[in-house]
Amino acid sequence: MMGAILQLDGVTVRYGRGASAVTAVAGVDLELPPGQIVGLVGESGCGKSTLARAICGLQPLAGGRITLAGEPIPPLGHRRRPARLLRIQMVFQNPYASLNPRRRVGDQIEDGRRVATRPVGSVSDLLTEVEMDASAADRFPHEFSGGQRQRIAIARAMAAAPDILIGDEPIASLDASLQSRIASLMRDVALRNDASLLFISHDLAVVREIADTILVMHTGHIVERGPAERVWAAPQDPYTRRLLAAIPIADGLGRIPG
Amino acid sequence: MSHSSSSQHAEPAVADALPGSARSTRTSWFARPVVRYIGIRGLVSAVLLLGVTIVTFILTNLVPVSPITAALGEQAASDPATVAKFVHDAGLDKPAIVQYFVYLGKLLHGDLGTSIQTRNPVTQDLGQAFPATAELALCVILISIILGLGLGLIAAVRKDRFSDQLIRMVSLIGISVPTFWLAAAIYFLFFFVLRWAPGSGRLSPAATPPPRVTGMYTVDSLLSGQFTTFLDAVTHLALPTLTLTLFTVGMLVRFSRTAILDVLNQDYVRAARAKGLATNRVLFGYVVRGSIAPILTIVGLAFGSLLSGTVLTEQVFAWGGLGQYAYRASTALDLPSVMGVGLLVGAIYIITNFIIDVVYGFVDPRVRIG
Amino acid sequence: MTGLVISDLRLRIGQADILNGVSLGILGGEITGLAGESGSGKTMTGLVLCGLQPAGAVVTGRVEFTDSDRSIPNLLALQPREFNRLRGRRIAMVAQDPVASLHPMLTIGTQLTDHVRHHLRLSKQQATARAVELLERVQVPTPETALRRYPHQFSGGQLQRIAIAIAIACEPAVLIADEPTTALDVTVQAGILRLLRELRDDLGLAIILISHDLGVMSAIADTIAVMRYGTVIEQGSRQQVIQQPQTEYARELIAALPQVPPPGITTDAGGQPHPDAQPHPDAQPHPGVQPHPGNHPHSTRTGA
Amino acid sequence: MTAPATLIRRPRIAPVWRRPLAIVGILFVSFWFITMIIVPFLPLADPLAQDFTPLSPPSGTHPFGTDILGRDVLSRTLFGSRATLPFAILLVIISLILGSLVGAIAGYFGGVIDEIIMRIADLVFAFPTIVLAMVVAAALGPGITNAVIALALISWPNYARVIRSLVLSARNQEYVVAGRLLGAGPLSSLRRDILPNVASPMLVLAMLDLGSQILLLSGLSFLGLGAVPPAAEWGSMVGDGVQQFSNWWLAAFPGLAILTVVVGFNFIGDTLRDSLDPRSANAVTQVNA
Repeated sequence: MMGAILQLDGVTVRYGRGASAVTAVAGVDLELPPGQIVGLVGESGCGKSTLARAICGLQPLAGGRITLAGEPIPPLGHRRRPARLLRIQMVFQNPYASLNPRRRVGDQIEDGRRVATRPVGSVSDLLTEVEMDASAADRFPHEFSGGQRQRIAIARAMAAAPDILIGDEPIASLDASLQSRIASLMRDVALRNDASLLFISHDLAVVREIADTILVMHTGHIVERGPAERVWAAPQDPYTRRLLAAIPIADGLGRIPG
Repeated sequence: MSHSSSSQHAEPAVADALPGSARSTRTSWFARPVVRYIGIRGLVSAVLLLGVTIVTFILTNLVPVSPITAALGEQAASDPATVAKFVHDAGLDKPAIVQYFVYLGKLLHGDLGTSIQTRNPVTQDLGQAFPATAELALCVILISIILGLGLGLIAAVRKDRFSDQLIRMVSLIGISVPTFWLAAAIYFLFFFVLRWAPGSGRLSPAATPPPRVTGMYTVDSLLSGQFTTFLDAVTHLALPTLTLTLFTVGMLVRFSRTAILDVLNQDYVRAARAKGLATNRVLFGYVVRGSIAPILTIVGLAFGSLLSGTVLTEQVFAWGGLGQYAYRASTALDLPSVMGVGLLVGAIYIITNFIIDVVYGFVDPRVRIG
Repeated sequence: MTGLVISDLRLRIGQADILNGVSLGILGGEITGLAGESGSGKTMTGLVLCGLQPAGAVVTGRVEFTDSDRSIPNLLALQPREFNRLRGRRIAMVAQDPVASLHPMLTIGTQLTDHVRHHLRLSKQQATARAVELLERVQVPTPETALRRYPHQFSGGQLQRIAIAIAIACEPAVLIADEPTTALDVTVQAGILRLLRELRDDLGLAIILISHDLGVMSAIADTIAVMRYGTVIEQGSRQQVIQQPQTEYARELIAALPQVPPPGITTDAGGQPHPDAQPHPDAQPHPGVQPHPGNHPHSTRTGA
Repeated sequence: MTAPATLIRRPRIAPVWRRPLAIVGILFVSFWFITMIIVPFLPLADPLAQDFTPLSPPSGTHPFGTDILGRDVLSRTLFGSRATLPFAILLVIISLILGSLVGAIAGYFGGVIDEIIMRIADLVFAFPTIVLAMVVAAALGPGITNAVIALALISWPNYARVIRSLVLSARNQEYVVAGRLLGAGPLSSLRRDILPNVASPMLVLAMLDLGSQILLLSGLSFLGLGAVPPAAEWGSMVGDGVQQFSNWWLAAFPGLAILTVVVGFNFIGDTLRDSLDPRSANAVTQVNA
């Protein structure tokens, strides 16, 4: 089933008004074709989380357009989110805040299934798909570790059978060994369910392992874009080079990167 | 009477704000962040003051006993002609907005109407009564701050140990005591039974008040060197101060304990300890310095509840201040006086909180330098 | 030789066992890496060495501290007042989040000199002079004006440098750095790591580097101890632990990280590309990253 | 090696409820609640009957003595619980519902509504409480109903401000945003995600506020603006008793009644906050060293 294409043209977002206004996102173009995994990399404060929130309609635009399958995405007001936009779902950074502490895991995944536009597996199917035991459905979030909670959050997002899954720094709060496992889990789950994935992170090394194309963002602009291997091996932009050089390498040779 | 601190707007977390850069150029004084901060706080306080007048205006007109019968008396009120003339003269036929501005105009000229009880203009009564309450309130707030913050600090530092439990229990009892009953109990015990303190009033009946400078007997007697009067005034201050201090300290201890506990958990306190500084330096140099903002807010709140307390206790000590005036006014349903006290006490409270905001502006470098 | 010897360190809070017998040697002039994930007890170990473990924690075991002029058999047996004299003077700490560990209402000058004057009995002028010298040492620009400024007027990287200056102000023997680069932007981390290595060489400091990131360990740690569930499960030189990890857990940790840097990226080891990096077909020749200007010729101590 | 410490099952009665503070609090409050319910069935004199020798000090027949009109102070004090407690509880419920509704709307929808509501609340906070209560009650005229209306008018802003800040911070929580992205409307988002996580702090506020409302109600009666004679109400009884010091028992016993019930509520409120406060010592959760 053909997914929908997400298109960003000259997207601009500003915080605050008048003299104190801060331009978090300055004219970003981005394309997320169906079935593609796009990595968006940048340091804190570069505007990547703001961009993610703008795509979900959580952040009003100061300029530019975001369209899903050609139709513009309005900001999410106080009313219920329009059905066609339910095809964009998000996984958040902090696993300890992305699940309602007072509701069972199964009920929260059911929230997603209720709005699914395409046939989707049962709660236990979804849990198994994110490598969790089906019995987790009857338990409460505080009984799980950070990694497990993030898997549950992925299951909840996929329960809505989205065409587009956005990961807003989904691995930043996890332990190093878990980070690449959860990142590749998101990639596999998205591909298996015909969803495209926009994976946002400050960790270029992990993004490189899962993304087809990589965009590097700095102070609100996209400074580099290209196939993952090319950006990794032959960065054009000096900032990308600095980012790459700063990655600590576990080779035991006692050399400080950068 | 417990209030949480004044509301701070939760600005949208600017997660992606660009990192701040060090600012070097000297800016002219009016553009300095602290002046802008005080300006805004000043504006808010002015609007609040206006709001207070609106509240009292609405309440005066809400009176079930219509002002007409009150002014003309039952019999005359039945004659439509006199009523129409009175309504016209008093401008009661004009729209509410106009009546309000007339009311505001009178306020600005210090005309708060006439007290039904004393037949004097309310402003004159308030002017007469204000210094007595001011003297008592200042005395109480000074003692309460020292005691309250001191005990709050001890309770926070020795969290869950015996002294903390004791301080918390006593302060909880402190805020649970009905102040109007406490005043009577203290007066009965220390004057009536034990004779440790002199009777009611601000001076012994025989003593003559010192030449009026501030209207506060303790200050005026010191200024004019009359030490016997000073001593007399201080001993008379003892019981009302004790009454109000118990309640105010109870409140200050509870709030400051929580505020200091929060600061004690901050990283910069642990960092200070990691530097091997002496405990006192860590406590007063870092912990107290770090909790100044919430403590200033707490002092503002405590001052507010202290003003409330005077209304319920001055009568017992025949203190002759705003509190007693308010007590007599409310028991006799003397509305102009009640409104007058409401306005004045409201204004005092707003101005005090404004002063506290200004002090905070200078204390916190993030506001002063921005 | 200055340093610490930790033997069978245990710590319990309520019913929870946080440290279950940590044994570790820390030598002067060396960076000892303490690696482990959250809940492994690495941070608590650092806190115990500073005597800053939470109140009510039951601590057993021995920590022997030797310095150029004295030797203390067991820090844990010291009275609070005695330990306090060592804190900041002989054993110093740098916390993870520089923004949170500097008092927002005190100037950098005050926070840089108050403990120096307390420990070394210096006058205000002497302490201020020393403060300027320290800020220069940690490459903070315009030190004189910086002393009068407040923390909110500096960037994260500069604040961490100031925090390090505060820590080394009394020339301690041991510096405990708890995740010193985690809260900083990637591009700023390298500078802090380089500064720590310089301090090890110039001051002969015994540095305990606590971090979950084995990449950081691989960059500057001389020896690495991997912790899990409150004990040290593997210990050895940097090459040994990273290149031939003994335990399954250590292997798993290392496998999760990139072993090979991006091709064409040089490190501060003389500017030549990494030996086993394959250049990408359409990589244009571009000037390698010049070694950091302030860098000393590679000291012979650690065979590169 | 033991696994990392996980959640320790909470003991049956949390230790915080076994502290002396809590026990005393529960004792006082239950005493007055039981009194409030059973007092009409107790073998007591009619609180309004003036058929005893006036101003007789406490004695065997009249343990609390009699007042100036010859009424039995003991029965009036016990009956006083019926004049204060129900109204205080009513007041807290009204303020809690009104305040929560207004506060949740202000916090959730923000913008102009939030500004207006918060400015009104600031206006009410601009007055010291009893002074505003006095002004409003005087305007409405004395009587317990007017006093309750006056107090309700000035109490809801406290709840509104607390719940507004709780809702504001809850609204930005990721699980609430996730719920909205999954198509939850404002009502279900408030009902399912926000309010359940905001309920416990409000419960603590209500319990602590009960004590304050009793003090305010009896304070107004003391000022002659609450219960009007001949009602048996603690505040007005103290008000009468304060006039003559020699008959100490007139003011002593109703005052003690107020003190004990308010202390009771405050002790319970304080314990409640400790048991819900994550930082408190005994709520051992996953220890992250």
